[in-house]
Amino acid sequence: MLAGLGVTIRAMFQPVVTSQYPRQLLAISPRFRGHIKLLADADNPDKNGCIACGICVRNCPSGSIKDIEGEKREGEKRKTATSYRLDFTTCSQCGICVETCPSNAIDFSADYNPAGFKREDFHYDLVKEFEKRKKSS
Amino acid sequence: MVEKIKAELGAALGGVEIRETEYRERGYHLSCEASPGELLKAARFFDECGFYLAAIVCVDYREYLELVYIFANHSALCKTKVTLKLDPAKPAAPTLSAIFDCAYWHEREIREFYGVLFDGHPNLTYLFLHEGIDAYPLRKEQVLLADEDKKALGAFRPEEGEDTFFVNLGPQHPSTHGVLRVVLKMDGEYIQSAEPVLGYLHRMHEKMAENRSYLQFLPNPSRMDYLGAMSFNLGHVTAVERLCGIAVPDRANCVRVIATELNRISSHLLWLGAYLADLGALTPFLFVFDDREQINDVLEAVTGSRLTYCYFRFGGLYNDVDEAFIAGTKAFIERMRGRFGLYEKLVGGNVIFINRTRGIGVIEKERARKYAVSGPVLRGAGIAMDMRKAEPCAAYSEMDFDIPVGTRGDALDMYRVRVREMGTALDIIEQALARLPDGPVMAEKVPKKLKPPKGDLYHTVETPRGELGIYIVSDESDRPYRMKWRVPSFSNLMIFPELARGNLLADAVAILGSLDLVIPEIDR
Amino acid sequence: MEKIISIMGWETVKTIVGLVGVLIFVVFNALILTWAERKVAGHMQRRIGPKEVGPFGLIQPIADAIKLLGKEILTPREVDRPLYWLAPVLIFVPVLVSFVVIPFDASLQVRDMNAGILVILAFSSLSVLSILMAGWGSNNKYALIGAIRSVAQNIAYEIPLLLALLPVIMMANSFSLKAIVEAQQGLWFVVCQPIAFFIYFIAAVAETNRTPFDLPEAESELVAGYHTEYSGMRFALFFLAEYTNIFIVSAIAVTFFLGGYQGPFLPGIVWFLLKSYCLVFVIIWLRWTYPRVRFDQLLNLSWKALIPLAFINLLVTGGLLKL
Amino acid sequence: MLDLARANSIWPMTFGLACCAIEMMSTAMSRFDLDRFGAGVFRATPRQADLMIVTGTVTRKMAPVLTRLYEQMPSPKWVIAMGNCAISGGPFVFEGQYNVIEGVDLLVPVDVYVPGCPPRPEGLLEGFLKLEEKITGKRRFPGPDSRW
Repeated sequence: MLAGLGVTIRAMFQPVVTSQYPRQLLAISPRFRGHIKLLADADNPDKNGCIACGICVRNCPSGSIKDIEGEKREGEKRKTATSYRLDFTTCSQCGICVETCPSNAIDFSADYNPAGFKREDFHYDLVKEFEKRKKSS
Repeated sequence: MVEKIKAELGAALGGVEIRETEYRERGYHLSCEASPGELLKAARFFDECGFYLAAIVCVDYREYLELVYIFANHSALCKTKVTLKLDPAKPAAPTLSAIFDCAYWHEREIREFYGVLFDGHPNLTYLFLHEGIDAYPLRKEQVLLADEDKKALGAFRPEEGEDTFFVNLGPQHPSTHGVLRVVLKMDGEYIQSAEPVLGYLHRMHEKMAENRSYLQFLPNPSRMDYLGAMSFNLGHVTAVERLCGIAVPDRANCVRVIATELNRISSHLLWLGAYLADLGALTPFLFVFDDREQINDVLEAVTGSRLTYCYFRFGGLYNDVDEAFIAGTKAFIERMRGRFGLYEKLVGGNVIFINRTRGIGVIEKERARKYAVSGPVLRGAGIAMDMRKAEPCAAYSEMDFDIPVGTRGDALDMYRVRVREMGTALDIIEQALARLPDGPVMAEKVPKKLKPPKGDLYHTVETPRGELGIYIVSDESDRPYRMKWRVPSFSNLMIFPELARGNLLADAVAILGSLDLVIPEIDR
Repeated sequence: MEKIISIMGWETVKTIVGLVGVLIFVVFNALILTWAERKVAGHMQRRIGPKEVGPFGLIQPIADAIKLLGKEILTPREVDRPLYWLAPVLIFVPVLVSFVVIPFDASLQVRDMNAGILVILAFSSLSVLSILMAGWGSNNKYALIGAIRSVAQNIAYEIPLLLALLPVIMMANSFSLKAIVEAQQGLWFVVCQPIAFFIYFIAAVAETNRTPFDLPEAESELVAGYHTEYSGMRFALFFLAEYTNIFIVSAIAVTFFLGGYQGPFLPGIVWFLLKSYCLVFVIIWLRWTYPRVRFDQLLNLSWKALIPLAFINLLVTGGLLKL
Repeated sequence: MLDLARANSIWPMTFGLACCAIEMMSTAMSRFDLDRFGAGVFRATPRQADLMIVTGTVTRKMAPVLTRLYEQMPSPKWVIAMGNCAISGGPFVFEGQYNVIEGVDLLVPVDVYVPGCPPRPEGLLEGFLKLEEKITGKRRFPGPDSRW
């Protein structure tokens, strides 16, 4: 009986283990699986690496990836995506798309704390987001 | 054992052909096809031999429905599959609920999902589903429910007597850890009868499995049992690997063991905290979460997720572990060993806790067998049965550990068994870390599209809650023809009404907690 | 001012001023205690507790109170209205009356009655009534079970509570709380009556429905017990009463066993509050350490252990005093 | 003033449905400590709660219960849809599905959406801050760092 009281009183004088989000942020593991993002092409960092093959669309368990369109620019062998829509609200973050991507164009983002006021906030167009990131960096 | 059962079963049934099957491919040793009368005979025979009814599966082959009964034994590895063919237009079968208590529940499930009528079953009413569903969900072709079927299924209505009243424990109730509803018929504070109502989180996993390729089903098992996500993940991948004959590299096998055991500890820890919260002590809940966060840190660094890991892939792992993982795991083992003393002081040695749990919800060995309970509940009842020993997958066969068992089968024993199991899990992790070989973590030749050969498989693994059985029927396509999940929580829940009867409301909460139920797993 | 005094008499004015003071103190005390409880609980669980609302989260209880005031006043459809409305008000009366007779300091006491402790005990039994009204009036099974549990529990623990206080009354030869404090000039009664103190403390925790005896509101069994159907301000009243009760039982314990306002150097009121809040801390500490006992065990503890023990203690005390 | 008090004293209801409930618990536990924002008082009864966190898949069998609980809460009340299942049915939406509600916003009005499967506790905390932002109209804490 008394031993239990001892445990709690000792705990009271031990330092807290709380990490105070949003004032303190935990280190997010580099392998953290958030929603996906498009990576730049290995040869040309200006464009995204997606070749609009649609393998991820077929493999996605919950049909979260939609409307992939691509165009073939002049002098290039393969298509480049112009539209890549991800409905993050049905995603289960399993990583099958990342694994099966033949051009290694998809990776997880470290966006660990999304929250919003609308469902539609989480329907991303990854190509647009890629362009935005390119501009800001 | 197998030879003996084959001969005796043959004699008991008289003239039915009993085939020996390749255990490594099929997961059972004997199989036979029976008529309704022979099925009853077989069930009685297995009952007398001390077998338990592991699962009843219904498979819709379009031309006929097939009921698959898996009988297994606690003491020796000998599994038998008995099948019964039914007419799809008017499926009917004899009930086994008088012989094996667990059949009562499995048959109710099959009644709802396939429309099979079980002659002599006392209560074929809605268990998972509800009036809003018009067709039998798991039939391959749409079969609508007739009006009289709906009426019969909806026949369960609680009626209050003069001195009794009903209390709904759930579906939104703090002690049910989710959305289990138990209708308690109360006489004052004493429980006269308890009737679980399930399906508040029925997410159609088995239906989804038939609609998806093996690969696409990967995220689902972790969502069935989110506390033992690794074990379910492990069960799924090892079952499919066994079906396809994929050999997994040693390193992957070892890591699988480490990850699964870490997850087991985290699951038991959460049980401990939630159980104490049920009993009214909140502080241990926060202490265990502190430990859990350490496990989460270690696992997240390698899997990328905190809860629904989805880490194992067919043929290996999602990605390799690094030195940081090994160091983190070692640090965690060190820390956890020191924490047991603290829990013992705070919980195990507390008079109030002991008084609340000793002699409560006692499960005898015989009753445990009839209800086919498994996992820590079974071991708490004193039967040393662990699928990690009985049917080892991954690298469990190379691990040396003992199986903690209880003596009285009450809630206190369940607590002790689980705490000691955390200790053995630490031992296993240490051994696995010590012999972690170098090498690849992914088998080399895993086809992009898995198309297992025709046939079926009953594969079991030990999850934190007990025996998980996966019954897969493959028709050579890239999707399973049928994938049945025999989940441990469902079996463990079945025994609850009997344990609760005649006890106080407070005890019912203590008993329900000691069974360690995860509701999405029951509802699937 | 003098006119008012002359019309109403000095005693009446003093009582009214005292009552207002008590009301303020009750609210203030509840605010402090909720904050302290959350903070203490937080640190026992190695987290911070309220922090972002005001410095050290000190504004937190005020925010809670304002929020509860601003909630919709909701009366469920099937309740027994008079009972449902009256219960939270009624639970407050005994709490206020109890404060009237507690001596905070040698001179700081609203009224020194010569039957002070009897007043407190008589009125504190009334709170059972309001809990029963709340449970019955809510027309909710959980609430009803909670109320019935509460009645059985309070009746069972009132007896050892009283029996534990009796030896002290015998030793002090008075029912007046002030006289009892004065009688402890040299030696605190806890030294010569440790068993009585122990019994009193357990019974007091049970009387206030705190863990490990919080069966009437056992969250995992009865959702929230007798106040399941209450929301907003009415719930706040129950909450307020609960925390005030904690303070009262601690204050009585201090008065009876720990020398009341007496102590060296510091003024009496400081000593009194210090001792009381120490006991409150112990009650909070118990709550965040122990699980809940079962109903039959709870009653067994009272009838089979505490009451006989208290009786023996009473007899021994009586015998020794006679000698 | 009232809004400020409300925003800083959001008492959630213990309403765990599925996987996300564990992460909701994690949020309330020592590591993340929801109580810092005054939101750690989990009430078991809807009558005393201000916020319903829908943590997990809502099935058709559960839907009437959920709406009833929502109606039992006294206003002002808020709803956070936590996790993809609560937002849209998540991974359990497929052709021919017969039991999952495709988004809890079809049943009750939702104030804040926290996507993820399951979301990290930081996500839920961010949801709380967003809710505070919605109630008071301004953000009191350092903004979320987006790490695309």
